[in-house]
Order: sequence, then C-alpha cells, then structure tokens
Amino acid sequence: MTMVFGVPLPALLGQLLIGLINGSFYALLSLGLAIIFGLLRMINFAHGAQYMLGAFTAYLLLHFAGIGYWPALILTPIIVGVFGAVIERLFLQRLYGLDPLYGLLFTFGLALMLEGIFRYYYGASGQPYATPPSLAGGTNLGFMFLPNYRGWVVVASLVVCIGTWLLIEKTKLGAYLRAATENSTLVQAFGVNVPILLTLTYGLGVALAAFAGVLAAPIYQVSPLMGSNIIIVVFAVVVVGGMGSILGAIVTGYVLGITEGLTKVFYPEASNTVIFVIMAIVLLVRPAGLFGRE
Amino acid sequence: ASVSDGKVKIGILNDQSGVYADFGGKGSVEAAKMAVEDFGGKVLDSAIEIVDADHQNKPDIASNIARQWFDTNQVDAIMELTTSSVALAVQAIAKEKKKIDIVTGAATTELTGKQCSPYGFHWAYDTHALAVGTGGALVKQGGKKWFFLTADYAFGYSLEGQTSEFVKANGGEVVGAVRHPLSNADYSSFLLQAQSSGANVVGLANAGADTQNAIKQAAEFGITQSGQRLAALLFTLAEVNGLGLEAAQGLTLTEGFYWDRDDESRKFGERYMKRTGKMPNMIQAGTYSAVLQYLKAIQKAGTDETEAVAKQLHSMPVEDVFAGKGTVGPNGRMIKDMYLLEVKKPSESKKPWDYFKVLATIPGKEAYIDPAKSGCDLVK
Amino acid sequence: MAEIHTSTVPSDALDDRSVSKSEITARRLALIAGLLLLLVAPFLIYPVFIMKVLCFALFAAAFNLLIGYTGLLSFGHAAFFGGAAYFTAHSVKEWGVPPELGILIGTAGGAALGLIMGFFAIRRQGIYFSMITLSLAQMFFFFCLQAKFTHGEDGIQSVPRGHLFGFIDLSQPIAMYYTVAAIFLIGVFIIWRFVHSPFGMILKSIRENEQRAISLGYSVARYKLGAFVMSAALAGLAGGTKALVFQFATLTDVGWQTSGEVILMTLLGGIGTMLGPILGSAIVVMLGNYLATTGFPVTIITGAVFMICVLVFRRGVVGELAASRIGRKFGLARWL
Amino acid sequence: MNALLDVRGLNAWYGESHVLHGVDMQIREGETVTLLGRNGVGKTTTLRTIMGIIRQRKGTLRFNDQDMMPVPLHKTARHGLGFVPEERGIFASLSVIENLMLPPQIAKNGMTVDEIFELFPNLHERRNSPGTKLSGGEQQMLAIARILRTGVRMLLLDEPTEGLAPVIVQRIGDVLIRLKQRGITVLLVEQNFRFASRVADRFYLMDHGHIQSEFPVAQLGERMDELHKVLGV
Amino acid sequence: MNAPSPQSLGEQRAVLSARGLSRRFGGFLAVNNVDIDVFHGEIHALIGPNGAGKTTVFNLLTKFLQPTAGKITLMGEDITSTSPDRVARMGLVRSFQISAVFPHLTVLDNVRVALQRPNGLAHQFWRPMSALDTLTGKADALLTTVGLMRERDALAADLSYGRKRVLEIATTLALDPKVLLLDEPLAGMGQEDITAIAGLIRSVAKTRAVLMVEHNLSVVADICDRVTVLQRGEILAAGDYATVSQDPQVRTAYMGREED
Ligand SMILES: Nc1ncnc2c1ncn2[C@@H]1O[C@H](COP(=O)(O)OP(=O)(O)OP(=O)(O)O)[C@@H](O)[C@H]1O
Ligand SMILES: Nc1ncnc2c1ncn2[C@@H]1O[C@H](COP(=O)(O)OP(=O)(O)OP(=O)(O)O)[C@@H](O)[C@H]1O
Ligand SMILES: CC(C)C[C@H](N)C(=O)O
Ligand SMILES: [Mg+2]
Ligand SMILES: [Mg+2]
Repeated sequence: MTMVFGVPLPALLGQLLIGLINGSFYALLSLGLAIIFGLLRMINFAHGAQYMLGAFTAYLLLHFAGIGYWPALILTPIIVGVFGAVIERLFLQRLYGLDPLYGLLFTFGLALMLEGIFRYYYGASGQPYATPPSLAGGTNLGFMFLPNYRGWVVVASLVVCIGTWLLIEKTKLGAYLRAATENSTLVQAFGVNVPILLTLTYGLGVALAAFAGVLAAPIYQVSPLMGSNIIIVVFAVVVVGGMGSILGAIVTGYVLGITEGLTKVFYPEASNTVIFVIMAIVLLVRPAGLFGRE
Repeated sequence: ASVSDGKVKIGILNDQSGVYADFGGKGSVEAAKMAVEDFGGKVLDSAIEIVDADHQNKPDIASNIARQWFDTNQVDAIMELTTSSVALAVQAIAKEKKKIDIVTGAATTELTGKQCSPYGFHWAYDTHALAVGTGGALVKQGGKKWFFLTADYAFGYSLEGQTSEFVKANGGEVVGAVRHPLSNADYSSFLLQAQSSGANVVGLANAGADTQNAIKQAAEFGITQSGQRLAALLFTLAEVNGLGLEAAQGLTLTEGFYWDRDDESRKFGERYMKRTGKMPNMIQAGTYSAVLQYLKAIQKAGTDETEAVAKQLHSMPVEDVFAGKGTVGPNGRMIKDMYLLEVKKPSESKKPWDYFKVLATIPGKEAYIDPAKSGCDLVK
Repeated sequence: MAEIHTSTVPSDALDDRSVSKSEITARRLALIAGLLLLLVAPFLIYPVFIMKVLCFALFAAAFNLLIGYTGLLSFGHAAFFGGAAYFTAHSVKEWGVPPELGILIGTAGGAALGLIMGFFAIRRQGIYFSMITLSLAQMFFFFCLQAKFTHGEDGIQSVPRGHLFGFIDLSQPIAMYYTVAAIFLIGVFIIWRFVHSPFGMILKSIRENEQRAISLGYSVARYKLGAFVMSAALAGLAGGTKALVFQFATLTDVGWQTSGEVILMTLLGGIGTMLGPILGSAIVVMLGNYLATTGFPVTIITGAVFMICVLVFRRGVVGELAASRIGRKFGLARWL
Repeated sequence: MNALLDVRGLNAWYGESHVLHGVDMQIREGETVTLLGRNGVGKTTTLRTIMGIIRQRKGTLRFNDQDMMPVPLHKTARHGLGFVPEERGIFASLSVIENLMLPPQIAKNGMTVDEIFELFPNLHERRNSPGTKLSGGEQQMLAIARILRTGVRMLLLDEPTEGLAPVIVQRIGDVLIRLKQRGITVLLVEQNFRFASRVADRFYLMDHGHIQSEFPVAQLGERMDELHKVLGV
Repeated sequence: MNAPSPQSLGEQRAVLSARGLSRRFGGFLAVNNVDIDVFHGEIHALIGPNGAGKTTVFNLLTKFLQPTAGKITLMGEDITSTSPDRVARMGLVRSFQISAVFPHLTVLDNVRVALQRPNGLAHQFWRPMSALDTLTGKADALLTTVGLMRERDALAADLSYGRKRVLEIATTLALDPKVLLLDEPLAGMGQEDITAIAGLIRSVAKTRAVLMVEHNLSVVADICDRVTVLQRGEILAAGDYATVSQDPQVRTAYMGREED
C-alpha cells in the first residue's frame, strides 16, 4: 500500500473526498448566510433551523403528500424560501433601522423556537429519509466505495454555488444588493424597489439553506437538532471567508471541509476544533477574513 | 405503619425530547401509570401519584429537578433516569437525601459498582449484560477482530470496555477504536477508518439516534458488502422501529424484554400499545416492573419510609411480566434473564411490530456481574 | 457600530450626579429593603431556587458589564461561566482545596480565558465580535468535551461543598445560601463600582467614538480587553459559585445555549441597567424551572420571548419602566 | 406654460416635529433655481419631501402634471426626478464605475459613460477603486455624474459644493451651466452664495419651513439687504 | 511628560517632521514622497484640491495609517512605527474632518474625558465617578475660552454642527498638545464662529505647533505662517501664503480663475 506521511493513500484520499462532501454543505450554508449578511447586514442565526426546516419539509412532503425526493428538491426551497420571505416581511423589516445585533438576537430566538417546535412534535432522535432509488448504491473508486448519493451532493452543491455566485456577481443584482445595504433609501430614490429586493434576498438565502437541508436528508437523519449541530461551524467558515463575501463563503466552505477531512487522518482529536483554530489564526493575520474587505 | 404526608409520589425523570426520547420517554411514564393502575391505585390506603419531567440528558437539569422534587414536592422515589450521567447524578442526590431511586434507562454498571447506593437500584439492563449478550454472540459467530465506534462519554467507554474484555477473554482482539461526540451526524470518516482497519466486526458502542445513523451510513459505504459485520451493542425495539426493518435486518441485539415472548407479554404489549401507539421496549417494560415492585415493597414494609422500603426491595423476589423471576443483589442490581435477539428480514415479519427472532436466553447470573465482584462497598 | 445600548437606555441612566437629597435617601431605603429581602428570602422561598437565581443574576450582571457599557455583545460568555465551574469543581473535588480557594481559582480561570478570548475578539466590533466570541467559545466547548478532567457528558459530579474558611459547613443549605448571597453582593458591588468609575467613563467614551478616544491617547484595545477580562472574571465568579451550590460542573454551562440564555436574561431585564439583568435572570430561571416539569420544550418559550423582546421590548422590563411616563416622572432611570 | 414642478402648501414632519410649514414653489422646465436659507431652515427637508423620501407630508406636489403624492419612492425616479443628497451617498462597496452604472436608466437622453468621463477626468482615472476611497470632491462629482447617466428631467441637488476646493467648485459650476444648456431643470440648495449666483436663474429664500421670498437673478443687487438679514452673509 | 520643551530646541528645529512620506492604497499612490516640517509657534496650512491626500497625510502623521515609506519624527523621536494612541500621548493630537465628539456625553464630560488621562484618572476602576470632579475646574476654564459655557450640560449630540466643531477643538486643546493637527476645523461653521475659532487657533498656536487643512482661503491667508500645497499626493508648492497664492501652478490646480 502506498503511504503518505505514514497514512495509507486510499485512507487519505477517502478522507479528502469525505471532507469535500462536508465542505459542500458548509459552502451551501455559508453562501446563504453570506448573501443575507451581505444585504441585510444581519447574521441569520436561524439559518441552521431553516436548513433543518428544509429537511423536514422534504420529509413531510413525502409522508403527507407522497412527493418524492426529486420534486422535493425543487419544491422545498420554494416553500421554505417563501416562509423566509414571510418572516422577513412580518418581522425583520421592523429591525432594519436598528443595531444589527437585534437581527442576530431575533433570528436566534426564531431558531430556538423552530427547533423547539420540531422537537416537540418529532422528538430529537431523527426521522429516516430514504435515498432516491436512482442514486442508491455506490461506485468503487478503487481507494474507496463512494455512495452515489454523496457524489451527487458534491455536484449539486457546486452547480448551485457557482450559479448563485454568477447570478449575484455578474448581474446588476449584485450591485443593487450591495448598494442597498449601505443606503437603501437612496437606491430606492434611484428607482429600485428595495423592500422587495430585501424580501427576495432573504428568501433566496433561506431557500439555499433549505436546499442544503433536502440534500442532507438522505445522508443524516431528519432531525430537529441537525441545524444547531452544523450552524456554528458554518459561522466560523463565514468568519474565515470574510463576512458577506460570496466568493469567500463558497471557497472557504470547500477548503475548510477538506481541511477538516485531512485533520481526521492526521490528528483526529483536533477535527472538531480545527476550523475554529484556523479562524483564530486568520483573525490574527487578516481580521477581515480571507476574502473580506475591511 | 403509615405513609408520610398521605401520598406516595413517584417521579419519572427521563429524556422526553432529546436524542433518547424514543428510548424511554413518555412511554415510560405511561408504563409507570399502568403499574399504578395494576396495583390498584392505592397503597396502604394512600393515593399514588406519578409525576414526570424531561431532563434533556443534562445531569444538571436532572439534579435540579430531583432536588426540587425531594425538597419541596414530597416525591418519595425517582425512577427511569435514562442516560448514565443523569442516573449517577440523581442517585448521588437520592443517597444524600435518603430517598429511593430505581434506574431503568441508564446503562452504566457504575450505578451498582463504585457509585452504588443503599437506596439505589438498577433494573432493566446494563453495559455488562449487553457485552455478554450481543458481544458474546458475535464472538461466537466468528467475530474475532473488533473495531469500536464509541460514544465519547462514560456510557460509551463502559460499553466498549466491557465488550473488549469479553472479546479478548474469548480469544479475539481489538484492532482499533474511534470516539465520536454524542449526537454526531456524520459517521462517514469513522466508517472509513473502520473499513481500513481490517476488523471483521464494527462494534457500535453508542445508542439511540447515533446508532441508527451509524447503521444507515455503514450501509451507504458498503461496510457489510465488504465483509464486515455491525454489532449494535445497545439497540432496542424503539430504534429498530425508527430505522425500519429494511436497514436493521440481521442485527443481533440484547434486550430484557420482548413483547412477543409469551401470552402474558403480548397482553401487556397490547395494553401498552393502546395507550401509546407503540410497543414497549425493555426500558418501558422495566419501568413498569420497577414501579410495581416499589409499591409492593411499601405494602410489605407497611410504610413508605426509605430504609424499610429499601430493605424490602433488596430481599423480595421480583415476579412480573417484565422480570419473569428476578432477584435483587445487595448492590441494588436486579438480576434476571436477558434475551439475545435478531432483527427479522422484512419478509419474515408477519404483523406490525413483529421485529425479532429470539436467538437465546441468557441466564441472569451470566448476564450480570456477581454483586460480590461489582466493587460496591455495600457488599460484604 | 454596535451601540446597542444607546438606543435602549435613557441617556441619564448612568448619570449619578445632580441627584437631590431626598432621592438619595429614597434610594438608600430601597437598597436596605433589598438587602433585608435577601436576608429573609430563604425562609420564604425554596433556597436552592434563590441561589440559582443569584448565580445567574451575577452572571448576567457580569455579561451586562460588557454589553451595556462597552456595546460589545459577547456570544461566548458561557465559556467563562462554565469554564470557571469546571475549574472550581475540579480543584475542590480532586485537589481538595477549600471552597473559597476553589471559587478564586474559578474566577481566575474565567479571567484567564477572558484574556485569551479577548485578545482575539476585541480586534473586531459589532456582529463580527459576536461571531468571534461565539466561535471561540465553541472551540472551548469542544476542548471541554474532549479534555479528561471535565468527564465529558457526565460532567464533574458530587463536588463537595466543604467548609468555608475551615469552619462554616456549606453542606448546610442556610450557610450555603448566605455565602452565595454575600458573593452576589460583592460581585454586584464590584460591577457597580467599575461602571461608575473613571475607567468606566473611558469605556463609555470608547463606545461612543472609538477613533476619537484613540486620538485622545487612550489605547482602546487595552481598555476593551480590561472590560472583557473583568466581565469574564465576574462571570467566572458566578460559575464557580454555581458549581459549589449544585455540586456540579457540566457541558451545559459551557454550551452556546447558555451564552444565549444570559443574553436573554439581560435583554429581557434591560441592557445597560443595574437591576435589569438581575430581574431578567429571575424571570428566566423561574420560567425554566416551571417548564422543566411540564414537558413543554423550554426553547419554544425562550425563543418566543427573544423574538418578542427584540420586536417590542428592546429596553427590557426595567428599561421600559424607566422610560415610561411614570418612570420618567420619578427619575427611575437613575435608580435602576 | 405650466410649471414642471408645482409645489403648493407642502408640509412635512420628522416624527412629531413639524419642519415644513407650507412651502410653495413653481419651477419651469429648463430653469435652474436655487433655494437659499440658513442652516436648519428646512432646505434639505424640502428636497427630500419633493423626492418622496420623507413620507410624512401634506400638500400638493405635481411633477410634469402628475400628482406625486401617492407615488412610492422607488417609482419617483421613473417620473424623471433625480436626487443628489448632501452626504453624496457614494456606495463604499461598489467601485466608481459600479456606482456610476447603478441607477436604472429611465430615459434615452442620459449622458453616456464616455461623456461623463470627459466631464470628470478624475473619475476615469479612479474608475475601479471603491467608492468611498474617493476624496470629498471626487465623491461629489461621482454623485452628480451618476444621476446624469439616467436621463432625469429634473435634478435636486443638495449643497454640491460643500467642502470642495475652489477649482472643483468652478468645475461643478461649469457642469451645471452645461446641464442648463441641455435643458435639464435643476433645483439647487446652496449656501455658497457666489456659486449660486453664477448658475441660478432664480432664487427662493427660505426661512423656518416656508418660502420667504422669490426673485430672479437680475434683482440680486436690490435684494442684498434682505439677504443679509435672512442669511447673515 | 518630560520631553524637552520645543522652545529649548531652538526656533529652527521642526517639532514634527516627515521625510519621503508615501502611502499606497493598492495600486494607487495617495501620498508620494512628501516632506513636511511643522514648527513651534507657527500655523502651517496644508491645502490642495479634494483628493490631494491631505487627510491621508494627517492619518499618516498621527499614525492612524501606516506609511508605505518615509520617516516621521516628533520632537526628535522617530515615531514611524508607533501606535496612534502613543503618538497622542506624546503630544501630537488631531481633530477629524468629520466631526468626532462623544455624542451621548455632556459637553463637560467630553472635555473631562480628554482631561482624564493627562491627570492620571484613566485606569482607576476602583474609584467613584466623583474622583473626576477635580477636573471640572479645568474643563470649565477651557469651555469658557472657546465660548461653550452655555451648552456645558447639554449632550454633545444636541449641539448644532458648528458647535460640535467648536467642542471638538476644545477637547483637542484639553490635552495641551505640543502639536495640533486640525482637519478642516472651520468647515460648516457660521461666520461668527469662524472668526472666533480662527482667533482661538491663532492664540493657541503661540505656544505650540499647528498644522491645519483648510479650504477657507481667506482664513488661511489671515492666520497661517506657512502653506504647503498638495496635489495628487505630491507637494506642488510651499512657502508663505503670498508666494504660494501667486504660483501659477497652484492657481490652476487649486484656486481656479478667480477666488470663488
Ligand atoms: N432626521 C431628522 N429627524 C428630526 N429632525 C430633523 C431630521 N433631519 C433634520 N431635522 C430638523 O429639521 C430641520 C430642518 O433640517 P434640514 O436638514 O432640512 O435643514 P437645512 O436647511 O438643509 O440645513 P443645513 O443648511 O444645515 O443643511 C432642522 O431643525 C433639523 O434639526
Ligand atoms: N483607505 C483608503 N483606501 C484607498 N484609497 C484611499 C483611502 N483613503 C484615501 N484614499 C484616496 O487617497 C486620495 C487622497 O484622499 P484624502 O482623503 O487624503 O484627500 P483630501 O486631500 O483630504 O481631500 P478632501 O479635501 O476632499 O478631504 C483620494 O483619492 C482617496 O480616494
Ligand atoms: C439512554 C440510553 C441509550 C443509554 C444511555 N446512553 C446511557 O448513558 O446509559
Ligand atoms: Mg441641508
Ligand atoms: Mg480630507
């Protein structure tokens, strides 16, 4: 067996691939967070809960409407996105003039509540969600047995991340979003309907989280706690990438996922903390994050 | 001879919303109520009341509630106590306050070992029984090289430790172990390590949703195709139901109760099913037995005073639908037969909740540590 | 940025000059009444409950020292509270040190953690600061999860309360109670003194305009770090005390939910007021205790309270009271 | 001929404080009109109310014979009104060119980017740097340029010369004169009296939330005393 | 504070001087090779078109920005890599182009905060607030000088823009700086204030060095001893006002055709 730094090559490659898969979730989630932060200047603490909501919506669609994975992959982000948009209209809009910390606290409360509600009805142990038959099974890559579904996750997240990035960076939308962050009245005075823009943006960010949730459902149990388990790591990813930087969120998401995978090979004890350690170092060297603007 | 404050109050303290909520949860509370009804609703002419609370698997929340129950709510005994850390904490408080606790939900042998209490009892199962049952069965079937996936806390260590000892004693070896945090979502990288370890058994020293997830993901990564076997060391009817037969089939597990064992158990199971919509596992049935036995002990002692009741509990034989015939050791361990079970294939399952084949009955003496060797200093 | 409190607190909240004599007398009387209440409380209410309230009240007051007076919202204060609980519990249980030393060790540990975390966190402001403290605290959480001495999910259990100064037997509930009450009073007094000091004045001005404070020659980083460490130390004092009261140190106390809880207490009671965090923690602890036995998830209520507070109640109970017509008439802002 | 902008009895409030008490002004197409007044009399408020940024308002407001009162803010621009705020409103996170391209074009006759760069060579030089890294003068130029691209019919300019070097002030004066030649209507708020008299056709003098008097540039000489009193120049 | 008093250094030694000062923002050279000397007892004006780099030079001199190249000395000490708060403690104090007061403190407290540090009352977290009462006398004296006594107990936020600028100058003076850097101190002030504050600047300059950025050329002509004109980050001209204002390059780059 080929060895790299005392580790069998297949094990190394396998962990790298698994890191990439985790990174796919980090990237999707931090992308949504970055979009919301970019425009609303608000940390969407409910992002994890909305990811969970995505998984649960897929689950509920299946159990109460018989709607399977593929339609759910499209429907769920729409449903949850609309839910997000409603939240934005009803509540978040009242917080825009205030210190951004209030947005953080509000969504923190929202997250607790959503989680509590699902815990109340579904317990915390998680509900199973079957892998779609078309993606069942796996492919033997030689160094590891890659479940087809996980391969699909990597592809889907890459496509969605790049697509979203293009949408925002290469269209005028991105400029509107950033400008409206700074002075929404003026952007309105230029003839742009900013309130709708804000609602749509929040909806989009939430929809991305929900999309990640549907992707996650067949991998992990559909559990009320799935959001809070991952969200703080994703926050760290966003800090490392530079808050509000779309590209930063995506790239850092994948890179840190892979880094975590590597750590599991060489120093497993640190795999939980490695992202936070990296965050601390980045803060020392570049307080604005790798891709952030001061 | 009388009952203090005119009422016998039993507190059922367990996880009702967390990772282990299906494991005992509200079901245990129902089971306790059934026991009270079956006993006749009154003991020594005093009313019996069941109170319950959710400790969320947090020892601090649990001990808060326990303290409050003992100090201000006149609770006489606390039972169930899912999760070892909680059980140990509450048992310590009960000991200090001289109150009875009967643990059915938690697994650690510490409860009747170093941290035993003269008023503390351990009912349904423990890690030793699991090691002997599930671990032993797999070793016998040729599982000689083990790799452990262990929940990173006392319960996991104790389960891993006792299973390892058993494996080694039977000529097997342990080739590695990884620890994962409680309620971990992703096992892929651990499974990858297990895969490249060369073991032929992957022992899951965890519980509840953790075990369910690990099993699902093992299937995804083709662990079983590549010739390794999974040993779900703590697995019950509730988890099988959660996972579905398709995914769970073929697993070997150890429980102290199976509803489809005989007529008596079926009758009990159906009554329970009517109230909860589910069949009971060993925790819920065990809680029924614990409450019943506690009430019998009060009846016999003629008082609810702790010392007297504890004395009865230690000396009375246990005879009910859960225990069959059991005895209680001086360290508080209730000793009864355990069942080695195998999860049926979907095609073999004839009716709802028809999940298990009984492979063997493990005599209580084999399943549990001899009280004299338990390390409990109450045993002379 | 991050002037969370300027919008929430009447601006004369900290101004204790220009107070009439009769008001001073009234305030003294109120203070004495409060002390008396603290003295007789254990005979009226379940002492363990009050001790819990006092520990959390001190924790919230320490947290409030940071947010209310420097405008920095830490989302990682559980690290100091829970960390100190571990340090105290470990030193008392494993090393057999007396309780007073144990609590000191906890406090010092909290301060040390504060120094380390503060070093990283104070480089940024506003939400950035919050995110960083959250992440660093989470890192500490994982450390606690893995370190041997914390005993993982089990926590450090059965911590002996021991004898205070060698002769006061703390296993007596009443002795423990008065010890906690004393610690609480000392802690709150320190905070009060700290806030109403020349140092506090500089903190306030830094929050108002950081660039200007630098140009006046103040090394802003050091002041912020000072406040951060002070807040961490006092949170540690609260955590260490709690470990003795409940004879426990667990992961719950270092988890982010606890950080959230202390924010809720402060927000609900009133950020930037002296009394707010105390009242807020009483309400939250009561709520938690009540719901613990009902089976209704605490988080639903907690979440809802958070949302309502943020939407309609940003000044908290105390702040709203002070800003109400009656409150303004009686100059309550200066009292609370 | 009807006025392009017709304001009658305009009142406006900030919360409870009543700031405009019945402002009247009529501005014809192609005119450049300057609103003079001391600090705090409500000049900025007048512009913001006309633009629709301040919604707590009463009175008649017609632009191009359309009632503007019910028009939401984001539609005001489409009617042909453009606003350059006192604080300029350059977006820090956008580059100069992005700032320039931001407002949606509402009419074909707006300036092209090339014309703009010819008018403001500084902007061309710094076109890729972030907006707020520009100096004050550069920002002011950018703010005006940005609106010119959209092709608005009427510009509301709030103190475009504040804090600018004399040479830039002159340049901006030149620009305003060129705009007038293109037929763009301008309502200008200005404290710099010399500048105002150079570009304006007509003046409104404002005091405490209403228009005190109105006169053409030709009468400037006769009005000096009044101006002294009201402006303290 | 026992640095040698500038007086003893002799009239010709610069109190603050910079050599080859440069600052690059990405690819853009905002300040390029600037030499500047500020002398005791003099008012030195830094003028130039918008974007010339005046504020940036201020930021460099006060260390709010780190220069890309060059060397700065303050009273003979190299401060090229000193932190901004330390520079301030050494006696180099600035005001800001955009008004910078502590909005929710009273006018009096604004000044007292400035006085706290030089009077050793900054770190005391164990003393009561009344410890600051010893500063009130000094603060009041200063407020009287600048004419802010009437607004003494008002919140700074409630002051009009012009008054805020006055307060800012008062706060700056409270530190009794050796070198005073004022960024457009008169912008936004009414004419009465302009006259008064210009007079004040002139009088305080007698015992210290002042460097100011100002667009109000009549004031510059009036009170400044030396003028440096900056354009595109480079020095275009330097000298007294009369000379500089005749410089044709300065006229085209900054002043324009006539004096508007
Ligand atoms: N956002 C606001 N909230 C409350 N009052 C305001 C607000 N903005 C302005 N005001 C008040 O309204 C009045 C008019 O202000 P406005 O800004 O229109 O004056 P201005 O004439 O433009 O003055 P300046 O020459 O200083 O720009 C002032 O008294 C001011 O204090
Ligand atoms: N932090 C920065 N990053 C990038 N460019 C900057 C930064 N600060 C200033 N600049 C650029 O440096 C140049 C000089 O700016 P500065 O603010 O020093 O000008 P100024 O002379 O003070 O102008 P004004 O009179 O308008 O205040 C400007 O072109 C500006 O865009
Ligand atoms: C709840 C059960 C699954 C067992 C539990 N993990 C324990 O610690 O004993
Ligand atoms: Mg104005
Ligand atoms: Mg400048």
